[in-house]
Amino acid sequence: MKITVLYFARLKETLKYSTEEIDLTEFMANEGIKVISVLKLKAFLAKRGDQWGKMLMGKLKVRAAINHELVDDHAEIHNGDEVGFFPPVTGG
Amino acid sequence: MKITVLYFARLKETLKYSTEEIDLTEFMANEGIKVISVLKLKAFLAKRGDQWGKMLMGKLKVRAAINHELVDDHAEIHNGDEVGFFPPVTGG
Amino acid sequence: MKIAVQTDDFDVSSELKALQATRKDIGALVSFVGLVRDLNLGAEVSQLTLEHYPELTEKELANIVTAAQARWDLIDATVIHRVGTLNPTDQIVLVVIASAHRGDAFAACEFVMDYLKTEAPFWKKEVTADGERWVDAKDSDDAAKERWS
Amino acid sequence: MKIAVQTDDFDVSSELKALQATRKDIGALVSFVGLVRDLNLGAEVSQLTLEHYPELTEKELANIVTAAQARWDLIDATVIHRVGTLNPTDQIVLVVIASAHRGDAFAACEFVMDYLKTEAPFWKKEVTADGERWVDAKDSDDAAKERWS
Repeated sequence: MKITVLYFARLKETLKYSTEEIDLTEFMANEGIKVISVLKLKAFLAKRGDQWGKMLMGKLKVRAAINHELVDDHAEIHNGDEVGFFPPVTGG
Repeated sequence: MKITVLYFARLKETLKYSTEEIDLTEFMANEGIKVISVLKLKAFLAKRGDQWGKMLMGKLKVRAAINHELVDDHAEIHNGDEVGFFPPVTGG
Repeated sequence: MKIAVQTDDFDVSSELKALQATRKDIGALVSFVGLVRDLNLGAEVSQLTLEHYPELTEKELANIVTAAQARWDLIDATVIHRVGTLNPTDQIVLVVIASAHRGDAFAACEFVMDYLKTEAPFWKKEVTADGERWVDAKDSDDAAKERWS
Repeated sequence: MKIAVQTDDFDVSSELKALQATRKDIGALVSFVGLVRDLNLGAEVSQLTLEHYPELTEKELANIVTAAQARWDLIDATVIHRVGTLNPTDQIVLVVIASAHRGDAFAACEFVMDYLKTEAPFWKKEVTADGERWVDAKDSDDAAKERWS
């Protein structure tokens, strides 16, 4: 299962990624899961190291969108989805 | 005691007066009063006849201003004052 | 504070720019523009005449803005009210409140409109197919004002 | 409904006139204009950069306006939000609500701003004398949104 992940604002700057393609096939097989939630994807990314854990699983309330719809941590991600992660918004 | 009285909007149109000078000396002497309130002035004017009573003492909530300050019925009128009478406002 | 009663139309952008001209700490500008509607109480309105009590009007509008300034943290305000003959879609009134933050600006702008509607000496006369008629004051406007007391 | 995310500035009067162009039953136009302040959290701001999530932004803004339309009796609405580099006193955002009556327009305009502040994917980065910093979300904005639920 392949997805596209986008990072915005403080996340983009700290993680030094704005977008990436991720193949979750191996991770999901190892975990023995057929579906992956936003929270699970965050946990997967957090394992990459210090900044990743701090940014995605820390005190910053990271929000997510799947295919341009705001979702919560329980939302399921499907093959081909675009997942966006971003910090609390500060527009207006 | 002489005052100037102004009428606005529906009052002006119905009473066919926009402004008049009124000498209240005789009225006040007859009534035995030294000061005259807005309510007393309304009563004085209402005696002029049908439309006057209807407009000033009827169900239309007439408001008053003395020298360009909104006042209530108990406010005292003094020599030389400008008294304005008008119906509920409908601007904006 | 700018208070004006005039027959001329006004331009909202120009008024916003004038308010901003001297201040760099304005974060929020809330504006209300009142327009002549083509329909009132079921009748088509072809024209509107606005009468006022000249010496009292600007004074009363200033009193209302001063009351708003005492209640909220405001930077500046503009109130323009037109008088004379107006047609449907014409602008009647403009209230602009400038503040550092939006909460104060929204509350103050609505407060000024609610008081203007019930305290400022303007009167509307409509021309409809049935002839001319003075517009009656609305209980809902009194109720709107009462919310602030 | 007009929703736009753009780098260009906007003109409030033009937007009001565009909203009015096809309707004669609008009695109230309530507008909010957000400006860049020269001071934020005690530091002088010399510049601001606004980033957004392009595909999500306009969709989310439209969702917010649709929610307002479901809640109040509105005729039309315009939301314009700028992105890119802005300077103090620059206009950031415009929300205009057109309605027959002012109560609906005031409530809806404040509702849209409260949700825009907490739901629309925009992020501000300030340039101050100490360098660049991402602006933190404010609890007061969350509290403002909670009032509507």
